[in-house]
Amino acid sequence: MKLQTEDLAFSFEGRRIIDRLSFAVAEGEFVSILGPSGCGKSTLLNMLAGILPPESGRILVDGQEISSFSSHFAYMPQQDLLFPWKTILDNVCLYGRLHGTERALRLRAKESLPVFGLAGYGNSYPKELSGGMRQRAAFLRTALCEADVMLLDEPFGALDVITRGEMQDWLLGMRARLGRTTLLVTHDIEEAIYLSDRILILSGSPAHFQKEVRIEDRERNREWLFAQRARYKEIYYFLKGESDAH
Amino acid sequence: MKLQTEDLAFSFEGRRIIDRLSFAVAEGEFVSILGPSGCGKSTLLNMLAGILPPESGRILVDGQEISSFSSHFAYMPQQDLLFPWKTILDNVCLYGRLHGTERALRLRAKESLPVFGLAGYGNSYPKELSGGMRQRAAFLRTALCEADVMLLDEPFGALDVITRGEMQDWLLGMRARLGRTTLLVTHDIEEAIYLSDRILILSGSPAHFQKEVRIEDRERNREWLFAQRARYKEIYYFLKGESDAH
Amino acid sequence: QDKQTPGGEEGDLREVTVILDYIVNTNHTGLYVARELGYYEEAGLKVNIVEPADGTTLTLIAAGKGDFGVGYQEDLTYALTSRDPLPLKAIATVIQHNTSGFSTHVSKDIRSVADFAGKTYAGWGSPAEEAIIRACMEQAGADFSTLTMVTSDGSGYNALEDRVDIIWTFEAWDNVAAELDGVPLNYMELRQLDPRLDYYTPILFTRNDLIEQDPELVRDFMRATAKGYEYAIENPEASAEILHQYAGTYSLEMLTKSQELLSPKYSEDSDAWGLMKAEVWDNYTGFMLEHGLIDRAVPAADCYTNEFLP
Amino acid sequence: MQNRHKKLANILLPAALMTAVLLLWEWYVRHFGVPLYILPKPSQIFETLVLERTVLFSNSLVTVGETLLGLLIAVVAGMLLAVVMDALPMFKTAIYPLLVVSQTVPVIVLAPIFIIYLGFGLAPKVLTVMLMCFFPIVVSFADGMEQIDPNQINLIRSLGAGRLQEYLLVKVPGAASALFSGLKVAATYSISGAVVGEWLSSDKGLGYYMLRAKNGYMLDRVFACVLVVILLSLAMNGLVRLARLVLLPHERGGRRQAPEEV
Amino acid sequence: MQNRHKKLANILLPAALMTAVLLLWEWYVRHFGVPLYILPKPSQIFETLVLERTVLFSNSLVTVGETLLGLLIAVVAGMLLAVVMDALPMFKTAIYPLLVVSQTVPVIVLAPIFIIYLGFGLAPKVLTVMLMCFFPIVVSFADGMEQIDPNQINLIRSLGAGRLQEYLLVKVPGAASALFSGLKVAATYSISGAVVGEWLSSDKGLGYYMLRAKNGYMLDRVFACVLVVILLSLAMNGLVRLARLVLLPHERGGRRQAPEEV
Ligand SMILES: Nc1ncnc2c1ncn2[C@@H]1O[C@H](COP(=O)(O)OP(=O)(O)OP(=O)(O)O)[C@@H](O)[C@H]1O
Ligand SMILES: Nc1ncnc2c1ncn2[C@@H]1O[C@H](COP(=O)(O)OP(=O)(O)OP(=O)(O)O)[C@@H](O)[C@H]1O
Ligand SMILES: [Mg+2]
Ligand SMILES: [Mg+2]
Repeated sequence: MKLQTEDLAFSFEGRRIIDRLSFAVAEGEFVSILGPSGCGKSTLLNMLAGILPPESGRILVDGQEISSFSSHFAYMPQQDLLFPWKTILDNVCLYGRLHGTERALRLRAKESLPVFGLAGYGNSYPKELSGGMRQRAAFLRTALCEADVMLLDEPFGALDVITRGEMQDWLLGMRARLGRTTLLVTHDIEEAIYLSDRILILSGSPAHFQKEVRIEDRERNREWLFAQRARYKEIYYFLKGESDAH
Repeated sequence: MKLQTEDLAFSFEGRRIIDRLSFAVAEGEFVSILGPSGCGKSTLLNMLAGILPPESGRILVDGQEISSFSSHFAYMPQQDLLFPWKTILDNVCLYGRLHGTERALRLRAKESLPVFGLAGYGNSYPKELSGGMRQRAAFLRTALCEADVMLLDEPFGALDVITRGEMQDWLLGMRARLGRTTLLVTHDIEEAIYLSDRILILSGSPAHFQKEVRIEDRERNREWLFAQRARYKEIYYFLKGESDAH
Repeated sequence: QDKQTPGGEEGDLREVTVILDYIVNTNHTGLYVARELGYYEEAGLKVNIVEPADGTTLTLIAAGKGDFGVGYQEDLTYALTSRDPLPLKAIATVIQHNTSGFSTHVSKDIRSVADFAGKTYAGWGSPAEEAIIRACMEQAGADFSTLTMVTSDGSGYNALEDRVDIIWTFEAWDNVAAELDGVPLNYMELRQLDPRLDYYTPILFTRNDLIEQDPELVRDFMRATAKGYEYAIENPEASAEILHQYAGTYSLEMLTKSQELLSPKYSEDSDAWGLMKAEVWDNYTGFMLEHGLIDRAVPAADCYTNEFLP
Repeated sequence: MQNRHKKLANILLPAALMTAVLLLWEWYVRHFGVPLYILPKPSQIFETLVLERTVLFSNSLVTVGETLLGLLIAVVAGMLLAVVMDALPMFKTAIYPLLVVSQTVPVIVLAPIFIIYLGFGLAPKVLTVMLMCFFPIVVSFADGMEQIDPNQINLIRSLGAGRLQEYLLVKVPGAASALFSGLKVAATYSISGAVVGEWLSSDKGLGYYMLRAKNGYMLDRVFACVLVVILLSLAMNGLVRLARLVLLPHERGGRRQAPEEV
Repeated sequence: MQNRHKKLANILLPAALMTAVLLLWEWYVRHFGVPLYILPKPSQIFETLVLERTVLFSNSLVTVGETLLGLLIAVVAGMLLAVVMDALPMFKTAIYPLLVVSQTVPVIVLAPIFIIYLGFGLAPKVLTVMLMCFFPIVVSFADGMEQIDPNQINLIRSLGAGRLQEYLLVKVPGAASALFSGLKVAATYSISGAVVGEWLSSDKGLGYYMLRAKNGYMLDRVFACVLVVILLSLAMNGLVRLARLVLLPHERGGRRQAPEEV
């Protein structure tokens, strides 16, 4: 297993948010985490990324326990969080800036800009880009980290339906190219079905994984997605049942 | 026709946003307007509500031309826009406050609170309510206007999937009770299908109506909605084609 | 409160306002004595005494915000020679001679103006100050350009030990306070340095239109005031006690000492309290003109009058 | 619990630092034998404060009276001007730079003019307070109204509100929070404003007391008076906070917006 | 186009109002024959300004020098203190109230102490400027850092940044905009700070010139000097705006955040 957690737990101000959370992700697997608002999805990613320390439990990568910041994870937060005072190129090369590899990274970044649909925007400031472009830049920043697990926290949450659909198509295309183990947090059932090998449903209070849906199909596109109604319904009603129970 | 527009046009800073926009809504009809972000949906509703003056063209209600603010319309904006310094009861009775009918309206409002799932919250301040409750309060404020056309601008845009689904279910249930002509602006294809008699697709620049989808079914529920994939696909691809074209 | 309308509840007393030059001190004793002992009331006056905003007394009297002011000859000369002269006239001098001078700390061993070279002087930023010191130093053959002139921080003689070397003091006030405080000072009286510098300080003055329209009021006021100063001359201790009621922040000891020094000086070398001489006005006006402090002379007759003194 | 701890820390920590500063100061003056006319000992200042308490108290009453009156006028006039500025954007563009410029004119130049036109009484001191408080009030209230979500105004218009109702129901209550921020700054400096006014011309009040004490080289009294000024300034600040709690009930217990407000 | 119109209005409207005020003032003085020693005519003030230009210019140089030095020190010290406050919340809690309190102590009380410890030269004036400018700089910068989106800090931490890099890469640049707002206020009042410092003790500079003019009943010169102070204050404000444009290129051409900034 690439990534494993054992009995993770976390509390905010004495309230237990996450409890006895154990799961495992295989090398190269794309796993989505679905769950109602406020259930603790971001908290979980923050613990993995080393931003929040777990209250108890362990996180293992390649079987080795890690604590605090580790270079195994590349984290992409809920908003794009590009720094408005840096150009796109400086933004996407932050990792290099922090780890003394800026020069090499800039070369790679310049090569990658067209792939991410940002050709010619390296010296622009974030405010000059559209929402989708900013999101792709944030994605590039994450992709340029020398890490083997990507943690994506609702990367498309702020986009409108069509742009969102386009970004999903694009990410689907990138999956093969990047080939990296990925953990995606999302609200959107369709998005989870479209992109993942496996969907974990996190809910309850304190939260833990309540359900798992495997999606084996390899050939995917929108047509395929529109055919997944049964899965969609299953998840929708499950979540609704969960939220009615509280 | 209850509501009719003739060749409406509008520009912001010299840029034509809306052009030659003509449509009609029958008494009691529920019409949704779908369109990509920034195409001018809110601008259209603002013209109807008398907030923005049309550059040219006419708006008719019951065959009579209206200009600026008219008491025919009850407008519900994109955010809940409850005033944080007023209690829920004061917020929902704003119309009465402005038209000297506050006392009568308060009685009606108190009766309506439970129907809108707000029993016991009349004297709370908005910040003490959840997002869904705030949205329902904003809805009640709109419903309490003595107007015959409701203008809803993405009323559920800020809510998460499940709460949004619940609000849609609730609004579907209310439709019969209110029986009012309604114009709903939304991003969400599913929502439009779920709630409307007719969907108008606004796009282009300058924007005008490009497509119309009629939905005749009267008996609706989530099961029915999940079966509307063909419609969903049709609209999705249409919008996508439109957005790719620009 | 600046109206001289007769009447009010207190019979037929006419109300007048006096604006001082500075906070209450022994220069003002006669005014307080006259008020306290009822001399003003006898003259049919009700007198309010106001302490001014820094350096605004002349302007306020000219603007009619008060009737009589306490000021300095030099300020009045400035006021009378400015582009738009202030309509004021001196009506008495409080002290016959200039009792101010330069003080230095004994430890600095500055014995004469000639020693001022290379030292620091702290004053109040009047152009005349600079001219006077320049004149004195040039007369003594010292190089004025080596003197640093700054405005005072307000700590008076206390500054003399370290921060500054020379300040301008009033013998009957600052020097008395310093003595009580145990600060030994060297004192150079200004009038000894140059007889032209024996100008009047302080003086009483009033507005020209008051003189024209109500000379009786001025006369009544001056009669009572002169009586107050006469009393102070005769009874230093008793008048210091009266002053103490109004200047409570100062010790009675200090006031008494100051009063004992000042009482004999009020009308030193003069027939009566308050009398002024044209020669004194002309001398100092000449000095100011010579040093470019004013750009025209003003005849003594325009500056003062003795006609209201009893 | 945690909240209460925080509140306690908000009082205890500054108090501790203050005590440390005072102790250091006391030690410095004692150790180097600094004379009174240069810097009094804190212990001496407190002693004087106690000895002079009645005089200081009666002078404080005068100063506080002037302050409250000046502040009240500044609030009323400032709010009115801000509303006019908001309603007439041209006027706002025209007057804003002049308001800023007016703040750079030294009070000392204005003092004689105040006295000439207003006399020696209460008026010039009240005006000094007003001048000091007016600017932050106008600016905070005008900016608060400008930053109101235009959608809220659209909403109330769509409900049929006129111009007056727009102000009464949205702009004024919506900018109240911003107004109170400006008011807090204004109130904190208002006492100093009155003191400066008294310093320039007066026969009572803390400014007058301080001027006399200073001219008598009684620095312990000067500092005791400064202490009173500081305490009164803090009290004015507290008064505004209290008024905010009473007048804006919906903000009570809410999250603090800017965590470290003045 | 529309934008350029707006910019023009931003200059023309205040200028028009200013002209109107000056004309009214001129008329008032002429019509009522207000004497010079109470209120000079604007025309006379401008005349004097031209006549005295060389003297005013050389005194301005002194004042501007003190101002720039004081402002520079205030910026450096203020930013450092703000960073320390941000890094140590306990320290911030402890010192914030003292900073506020320090603002209520009248300068006039502090001036003699400054002179005692710093002499009569440049230092006490620079310190007066610093004292005036320090507070808005510290407060705006500390608040700016406090209001930075914690997610931005989390992001940079997740990329492996340490404490120092957190400040260099996120907090300082993120709070730069807020810092400039405070700096603009500070710069506008900094000239007045230097003038007050000179007024209290000096032998050159605009404050000294003004004091002398006042003692000579030359109110036209006093007001001409006030005019110079105002112009220099506006110039300092402009200087900060310029520095902002140069140092924060990403904010250029963006929407104005608070439409009517000082
Ligand atoms: N800094 C904090 N202090 C206290 N409670 C917090 C804090 N951050 C989050 N919480 C609480 O922890 C819970 C989980 O928050 P989290 O952000 O992980 O939820 P989420 O599943 O990511 O929600 P969303 O889908 O809205 O992003 C929420 O109930 C929230 O109220
Ligand atoms: N106040 C304004 N000034 C200038 N342009 C504006 C203004 N308001 C809106 N616009 C422009 O008008 C166009 C239509 O805006 P509108 O808000 O009506 O779109 P919308 O369809 O409601 O978008 P959304 O789905 O994001 O709410 C947009 O391109 C927008 O940039
Ligand atoms: Mg989250
Ligand atoms: Mg919209």
